[in-house]
Amino acid sequence: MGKLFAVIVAVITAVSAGVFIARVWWLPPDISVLGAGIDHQLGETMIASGVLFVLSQLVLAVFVWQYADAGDGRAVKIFPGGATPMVVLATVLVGIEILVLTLVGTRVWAGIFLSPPDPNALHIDVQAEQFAYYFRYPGADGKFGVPHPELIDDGNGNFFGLDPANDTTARDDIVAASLVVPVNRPVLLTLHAKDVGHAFYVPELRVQQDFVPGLVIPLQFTATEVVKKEIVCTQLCGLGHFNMRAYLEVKPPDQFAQWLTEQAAQ
Amino acid sequence: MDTLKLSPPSSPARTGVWVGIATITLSFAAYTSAMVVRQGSGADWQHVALPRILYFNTLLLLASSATLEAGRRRLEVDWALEALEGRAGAFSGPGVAWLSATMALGLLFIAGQVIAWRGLAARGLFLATNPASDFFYVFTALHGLHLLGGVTALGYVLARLRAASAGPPRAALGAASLYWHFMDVLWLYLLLVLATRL
Amino acid sequence: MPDTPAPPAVGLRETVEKIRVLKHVPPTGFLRTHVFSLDHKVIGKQYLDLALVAVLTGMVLSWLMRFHLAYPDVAIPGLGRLAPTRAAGGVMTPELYLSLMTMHGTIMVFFVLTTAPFAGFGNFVLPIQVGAEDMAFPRFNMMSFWVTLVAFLVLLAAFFVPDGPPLSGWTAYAPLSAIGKDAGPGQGGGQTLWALSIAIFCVGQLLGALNFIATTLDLRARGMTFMRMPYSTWAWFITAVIGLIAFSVLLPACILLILDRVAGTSFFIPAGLVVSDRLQPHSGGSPLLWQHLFWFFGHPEVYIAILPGFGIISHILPVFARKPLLGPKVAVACMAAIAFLSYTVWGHHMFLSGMNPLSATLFSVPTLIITIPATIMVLLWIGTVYGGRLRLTTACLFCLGFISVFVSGGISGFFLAQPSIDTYLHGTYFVVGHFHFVMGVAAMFGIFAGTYFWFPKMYGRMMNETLGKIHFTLTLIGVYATFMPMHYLGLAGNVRRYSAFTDDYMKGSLPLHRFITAAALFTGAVQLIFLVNLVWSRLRGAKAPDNPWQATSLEWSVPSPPPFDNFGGKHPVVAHGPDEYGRTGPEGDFVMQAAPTAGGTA
Amino acid sequence: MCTKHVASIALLVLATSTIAAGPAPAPRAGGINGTVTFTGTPPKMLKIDMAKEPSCEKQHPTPVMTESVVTGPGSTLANVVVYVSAGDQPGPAPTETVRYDQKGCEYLPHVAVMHVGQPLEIYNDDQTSHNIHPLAKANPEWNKSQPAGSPPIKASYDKPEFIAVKCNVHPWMHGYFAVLGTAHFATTDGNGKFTIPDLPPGKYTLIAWHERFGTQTQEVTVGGSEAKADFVFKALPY
Repeated sequence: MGKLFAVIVAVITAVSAGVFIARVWWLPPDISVLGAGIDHQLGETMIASGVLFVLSQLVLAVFVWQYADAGDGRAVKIFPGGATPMVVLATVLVGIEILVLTLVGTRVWAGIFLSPPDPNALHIDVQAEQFAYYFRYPGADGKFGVPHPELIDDGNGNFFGLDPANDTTARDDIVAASLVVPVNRPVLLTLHAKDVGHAFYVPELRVQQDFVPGLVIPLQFTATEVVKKEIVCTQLCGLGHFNMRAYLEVKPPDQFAQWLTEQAAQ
Repeated sequence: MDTLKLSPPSSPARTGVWVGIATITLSFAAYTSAMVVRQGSGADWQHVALPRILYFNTLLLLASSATLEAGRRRLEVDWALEALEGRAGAFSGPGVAWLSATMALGLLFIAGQVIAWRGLAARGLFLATNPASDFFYVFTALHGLHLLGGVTALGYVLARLRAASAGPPRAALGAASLYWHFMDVLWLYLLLVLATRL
Repeated sequence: MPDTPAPPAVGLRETVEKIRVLKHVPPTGFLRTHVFSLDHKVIGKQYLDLALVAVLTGMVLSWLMRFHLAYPDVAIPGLGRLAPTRAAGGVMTPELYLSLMTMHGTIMVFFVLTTAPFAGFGNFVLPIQVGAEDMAFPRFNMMSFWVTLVAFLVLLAAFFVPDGPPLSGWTAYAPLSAIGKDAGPGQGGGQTLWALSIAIFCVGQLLGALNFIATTLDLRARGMTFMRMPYSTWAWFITAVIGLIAFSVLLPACILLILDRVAGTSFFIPAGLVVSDRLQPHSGGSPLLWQHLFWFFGHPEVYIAILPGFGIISHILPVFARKPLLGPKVAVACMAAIAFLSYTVWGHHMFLSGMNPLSATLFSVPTLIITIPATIMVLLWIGTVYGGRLRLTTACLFCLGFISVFVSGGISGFFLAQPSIDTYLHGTYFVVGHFHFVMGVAAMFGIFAGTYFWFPKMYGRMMNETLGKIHFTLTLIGVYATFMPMHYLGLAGNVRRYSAFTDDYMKGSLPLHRFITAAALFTGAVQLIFLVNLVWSRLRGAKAPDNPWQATSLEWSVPSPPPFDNFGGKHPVVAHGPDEYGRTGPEGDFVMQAAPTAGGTA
Repeated sequence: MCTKHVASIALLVLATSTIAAGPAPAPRAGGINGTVTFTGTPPKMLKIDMAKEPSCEKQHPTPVMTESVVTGPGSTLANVVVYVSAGDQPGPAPTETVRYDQKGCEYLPHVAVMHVGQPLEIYNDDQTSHNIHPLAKANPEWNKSQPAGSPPIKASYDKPEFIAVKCNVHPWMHGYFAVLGTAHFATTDGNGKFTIPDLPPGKYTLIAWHERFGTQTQEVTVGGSEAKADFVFKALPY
């Protein structure tokens, strides 16, 4: 039984690790400026924890194989040095790993969430609702109209509750169902939810951020490739959660400008 | 180690009450932090003037602790005498009276709290009227419930006194009074919070 | 805590005990003996039976979910009749899927992973292990179980309200959980019942924790110093402390949630929300307040589920390795450290909740640090295996399996503990795989180990070892096949809590989801072997001796099953540590804790 | 008598269910017909952006517009429900089922008119999952999702009410159930024309309801021949 256990654990370990190493399933290609840092961080962690995983599983397997009772009544052996080497090993090994990961990781994290908004970033206002996203561009005047929840009227396309009758800044706001951005230009999103909690997740951008009702949460990214990718919700928001998505369209600057004017036309 | 000093403290009843006190403290800490967060999160906080009667109720509660202590002292003496004269405990004497008085004061306090609620309601302040009144009702109601638990405990002690079977209910009385005094302290804390934050 | 002899006061102690013995006469009549029993052993079994019912329910729910994920358009026979409005024609609607998911999570976390390892085994074993006749407060103990049962029934009632069970997940994030029926089907009566059930559950567990703590502190037999307590008792004691804090905070949270739902208050609901075209009559509440209160409970809850496992493994492994646990003091210290740290890390569930990014780092560091004591525990177990004479009984195998899956689950925590990686993995199946391994499977392995180990003591009969070993082998393979691939999905950005993968970039995950479903159904089917073994052994199993495993702790020095007052009116005196193995004693290579001969202590 | 009602209603239901711009049924003796128009500037209808749901988007070569105010030539107003609010004899509920379709992430018809207690069947003709959420107040409210290919949802309402219908999965989808206590009703077509046929002579109160502009009331006397009733709504741009 001991040998069987050892073999099973060894096989499981080999297969599990193998799939990771072979990258059968892996992150989609990164299309953002900050993605590289995250991927690097993830790779480092993968190696460090992968080694720990394989080692501990194999050691366990070997010990069980070796020390399964043969009924020979041999005397038991205490691990050389007792618990001390274990404590030292764990503390030093894991401690160093933690230190490294935290130092590196914090820099990456800061890059995403702590860096001040880029002055020439394109500001887009994002509203999440059951079960769709709507994106608002300030229009010619560069100003967003003030949203009034009581004026929200999906049936008439007034998703943000704008008041064009009285609020001149609202009249030229452009509202789209897709997030269209120019390539290689920093984008600043301000996320706010209309009803319940939602999230903004684009795996290729390596960004994910919750919408929290009552808060306006800034989020920055810079897309580096002309692509069309999916934006999906990762915060349980109700029956349509699985179907809550929008598309991210990264366009060359000129095509973006053209798109914007087309939108403004209507 | 001194055995006598250890006897009541190491009784499970007393430990249990201490653990209970920890629990109640923690949950009220949670409510308090919720209150602080809630005050910061919305601009809709409206000050609520506390009903005067709360202060009178506070006096009642403090008095009840005094009567309880008086009763406990008295009973300890009685039990000591009984032990000396080797007779079974009789369910009588001022000790019992003090305890009954304590229960009465506790119930009076709760009645007073109810009057305070009606006062607020008369001012149009209900549970959901504004966050401040939310917390007023939540705090007072929960404290009242816990105090009823204390009343029940004292009732249990009195019952044990009447039965007088398995010896004097020392541990039970000790635990009950510890809990009762904690209810006092908790109320003073809540009153402070309500008076300053609301 | 200081290593002081617990029962100092002899004279008074005797009287106290006399009183307890007087009060502690066995009940007569079926009801008092088997139903409304004050006996911790009966209550422990009741908890375990409740957990068994709950785990079967939760497992069936997960099968339905998994099947739907693999074949979203295929009708499930009979489902149409069970849920005519939510599964017309047998094909599950998204809301039904989410409801099943919510109920699966709630049932498993609260009514299985909290009841079985802590309230179940703890109730049965702890008082005997410390040498007490019963828990400190038998009435509270009985209440604890019945209150928990009521909570379970209230939760199940959500299945039968017209609107159906809630769909906001076991974390019930506000405002989705606080708004009411506008938020979707199941968010009406069902969600209220959920909140009510959890509130009641908290009360039950607080009563339990109270008992565990008081019993451990006050009712230890003479000579049962803290360092002579078995690791399982240590773990249950520490778990009780965690539980006391955690449930004292969850209870208020649930009460406030109920008030928001039924009384129109605004604790968790901010102003200006428009749900289903309706402007909500709330203002000023804070959804993050719920998240903070919930996770302040929620993360320690993970350790409420797993720490008893730690204790059970640390207790059982030496028995079958026939040698003491490596570093007893270290093990206890680690468990205490984990308990403490578990209260400093709740924010790591909220890295993406719009909390201050700086505090994310502050929550990340303790989360990573908590892996140090966890790693030490693992190394101690592996080091205990080293040089042992491993008797590979089923209980022992599940201990070894526990180590393996705990390592697998724990290591994926490295990724999620770092905000910068969590920002990619947060809402994906990586998380699902992680917590199923570490708090689902690992905790279950602890429960299995405990069951195979203590069953003889509980029912006086042995379980079938052959069936047990088959059960273990297939289960080990099954759980890895089920939960390891979820990590691959997560890396590929596959999002959790979806009832179907319609999105283009997720369609590719379907084959792997089918594999996982097959593995899950297989693993579930394997548990039938366990059920058969359980029932058969209970009725027909070989009669169990008092100490079938040649173990040392007190529960093995009393008959199987133990008498009502555990020690037959005697009061054991403890002279030895919990794992005196690998040395020559009167009955073999071990010395019982209660063995009269004074000897060295562990 | 009753059968005639039934026939005419069936016809109307058919007409409404396809927003028929075609000719309304030939006016019979004792019917009321008329035209609904508006004064002022109606709000500009916006293009609906269905980018979220490609399977629906590709069904519409020309972009779909919002339908809260649908106007016809000569500032006529479509989707106005005109019904007899007083003066007629209450009849039994028709047994024909009213069909309500979700097609290309649109509601067809935009306004479904039904008699109290009349059976209603809601179909999902799309490749995606919808949820139907009629925001009823007087009647019991429900909210069910309907995955692609699942059977029609059956329903009916017991109290007269104008019920807004929405799909949370596709927020732009908005329609109405007009539940009436009378069998005498009509919906204006693309040219703002309506015909309520087959009314016994008498004095009637007629109400015209529009989802955006509210209601208009007028008294009509039906003699032996065709009675006329025109309504004029006041339109505001915002």
